[in-house]
Amino acid sequence: MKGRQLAGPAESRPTRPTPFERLWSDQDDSRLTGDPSLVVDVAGFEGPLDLLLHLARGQKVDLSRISILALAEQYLAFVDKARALRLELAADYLVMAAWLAFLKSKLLIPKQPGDDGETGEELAAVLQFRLKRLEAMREAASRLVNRNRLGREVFSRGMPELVVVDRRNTYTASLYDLLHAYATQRQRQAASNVQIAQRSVWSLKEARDILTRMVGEMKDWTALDHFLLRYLVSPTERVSAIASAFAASLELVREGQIEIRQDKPFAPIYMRGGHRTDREEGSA
Amino acid sequence: MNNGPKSVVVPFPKEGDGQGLSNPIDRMQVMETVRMVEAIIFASAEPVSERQLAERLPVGADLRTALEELQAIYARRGVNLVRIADSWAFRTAGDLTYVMNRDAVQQKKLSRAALEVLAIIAYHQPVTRAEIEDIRGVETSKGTLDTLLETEWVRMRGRRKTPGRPITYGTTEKFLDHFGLEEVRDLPGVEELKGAGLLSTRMPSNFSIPLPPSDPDELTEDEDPFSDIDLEELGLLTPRVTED
Amino acid sequence: MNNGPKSVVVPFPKEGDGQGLSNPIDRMQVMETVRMVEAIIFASAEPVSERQLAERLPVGADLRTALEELQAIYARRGVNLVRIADSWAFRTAGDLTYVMNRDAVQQKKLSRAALEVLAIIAYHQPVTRAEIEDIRGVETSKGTLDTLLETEWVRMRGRRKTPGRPITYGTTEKFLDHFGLEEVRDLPGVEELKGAGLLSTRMPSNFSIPLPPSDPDELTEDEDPFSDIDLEELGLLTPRVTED
Repeated sequence: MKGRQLAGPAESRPTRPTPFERLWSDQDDSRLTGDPSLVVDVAGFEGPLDLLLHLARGQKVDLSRISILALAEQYLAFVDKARALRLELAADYLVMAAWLAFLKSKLLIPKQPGDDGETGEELAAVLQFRLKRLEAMREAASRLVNRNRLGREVFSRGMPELVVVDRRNTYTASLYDLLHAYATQRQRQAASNVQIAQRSVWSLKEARDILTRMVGEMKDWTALDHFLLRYLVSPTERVSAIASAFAASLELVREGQIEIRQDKPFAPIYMRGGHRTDREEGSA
Repeated sequence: MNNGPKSVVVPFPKEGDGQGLSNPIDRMQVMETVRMVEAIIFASAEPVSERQLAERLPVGADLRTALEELQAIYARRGVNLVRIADSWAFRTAGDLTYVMNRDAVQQKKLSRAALEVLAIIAYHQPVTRAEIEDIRGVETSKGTLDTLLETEWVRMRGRRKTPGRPITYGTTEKFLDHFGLEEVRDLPGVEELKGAGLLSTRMPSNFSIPLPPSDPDELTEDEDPFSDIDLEELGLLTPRVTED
Repeated sequence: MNNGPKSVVVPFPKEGDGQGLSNPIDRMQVMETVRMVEAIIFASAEPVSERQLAERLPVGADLRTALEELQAIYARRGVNLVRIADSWAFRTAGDLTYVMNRDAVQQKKLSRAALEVLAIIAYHQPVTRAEIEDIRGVETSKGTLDTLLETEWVRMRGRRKTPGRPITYGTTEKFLDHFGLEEVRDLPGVEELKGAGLLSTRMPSNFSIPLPPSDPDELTEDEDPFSDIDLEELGLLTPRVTED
């Protein structure tokens, strides 16, 4: 595949220079220098997993033999540096940071008796699986586009003599045409009172998405908000974030997607994925 | 050009045997040139002149022999290689035009207006013409609705139980069939349209789109079925076949 | 798909000799059906479905045999008969690219993100947007799916029968045609990926768990030992009640 000309997380504005460029060594195309101080251009990445994959390749070993711990630390170091430079990182990157911090803690602390959750190694395997899967899809994409393609290497009849049509369909339109027509006109009519979305608070939906993405990964009790708050929220947004995250978690509980637990009032709230197997309540 | 008599089958020629090329290397080169010429003429949007062909072939390729060979190969086929002035093109064999012309219907694209109205009918059914106009903010021409009825993707369902008893419109089985939907409810909702990038993520919070009925064939409470007189007036009954 | 070896010329097959049809009348009928099928498919730039072909052939014509015959006849030609799902089309041979590329039309380039999403949809179909996002670990930006739907390589297939009934995406016949695939099963490497468990949404139970480092207690070069503050920040000590 050709170079990564597109901006990563905010690809809708590909040309606009992003502040991430300050993390970018102006050396040519290589986004990661040999310098361990980690110089990365986030703008060139398609999200945190892509960034991780790139860092993993830097370890120059097969993905199955990679040090996940080293990878997590590299990533966290990068996030810390970005924060030190007061750069705004997209929420996806911070969610990943929170998760990696959690993973790191699991990898470093020996498993406690009575902790029936996944081991750090199991969580690391999940991450490894996701990296491998993404890499596989990326390779698949490049194999796909490098095939002989119609209109580029292979051609159809240039001078068709007729269109063989279904007698039943004299008219053509695709579902895309239909939906496009609908969305466009409804939007046009609604245009008069479109509001600009404000991002200073976490919406319920945002919180929900983030929680789903994180909790989906872990099966044991975790005080997630602790990690989330550390990486995701500025002090001024804290209250709103806690409120939204809590409301969203209740909603997820109701749908059976997660379970939550609080040992006593004002104690940290623990959550875990709700697709329970035959596992008993954890006895922490 | 020799089209041969109708429906008489003649075995295909054995592809240039005995063209006097005894050397197998020469023979292979000719056949490779034939393949190139075949592909170029096939893909071209208009007849290709010999000069154009020569330009695209490798130096030293024998264009004349290749064309003769190709013409011989296709002489008895369903498609023939024909010469038009100094240019070459493939054409359906003359005796097969009857296979082609049968119901070769002109396929038409729906106009933007028709698409818009169709989409509104799909999402908002049962819906009256006035309601469609209200949603679109423009008047809908009679022709647009007629076109949609002609596609057989849209049908008149009945009459709304309101003053004036306006006709309600809805989609048909053929609509689902054409657009690959199992049911009308499979049409994407607001969040999904946003997710697919079809709808702006910054729509006002009171923006909503209706959930189409689960069974579009059933009349809703505020709809009346058509009466016989309605059917006749709307031309939905073909010249009365006095029944009963 | 069989693109054939580069520039190797093999004599054209002798058109179905020895296909086991000893009766010359049967043989003639087959060859006439072959001509019709050839003419119909050749005339169209778009793939023609088997149903459409059958509708145009005389009653009793053996479409399947004719298609096989025709595919064999064109196997080594400059133009090949290719199958795309349930449809058939003539396409220039893959090894003739170098004479053909002059015809190439400038195509809209897909972004890296769009390509990745396309591959995920192709290999994981039917797949929901949430699943695409899980695989990529990032929200699909507005416009990516939109672009893919617009190319008509991707379509909304239906809804997953799970709570919330999310819309599922899949590829189209146009996708197969564009990338020269007979069917989705022919995607490059799809079997290996499936075997490696890389086409599943969840980590398969047999997925190898990484070996712990040889001496897990030893810090690697790029690691620092933890300080107490680190431990606290990481939530490894019970969270502090007073906030900073």
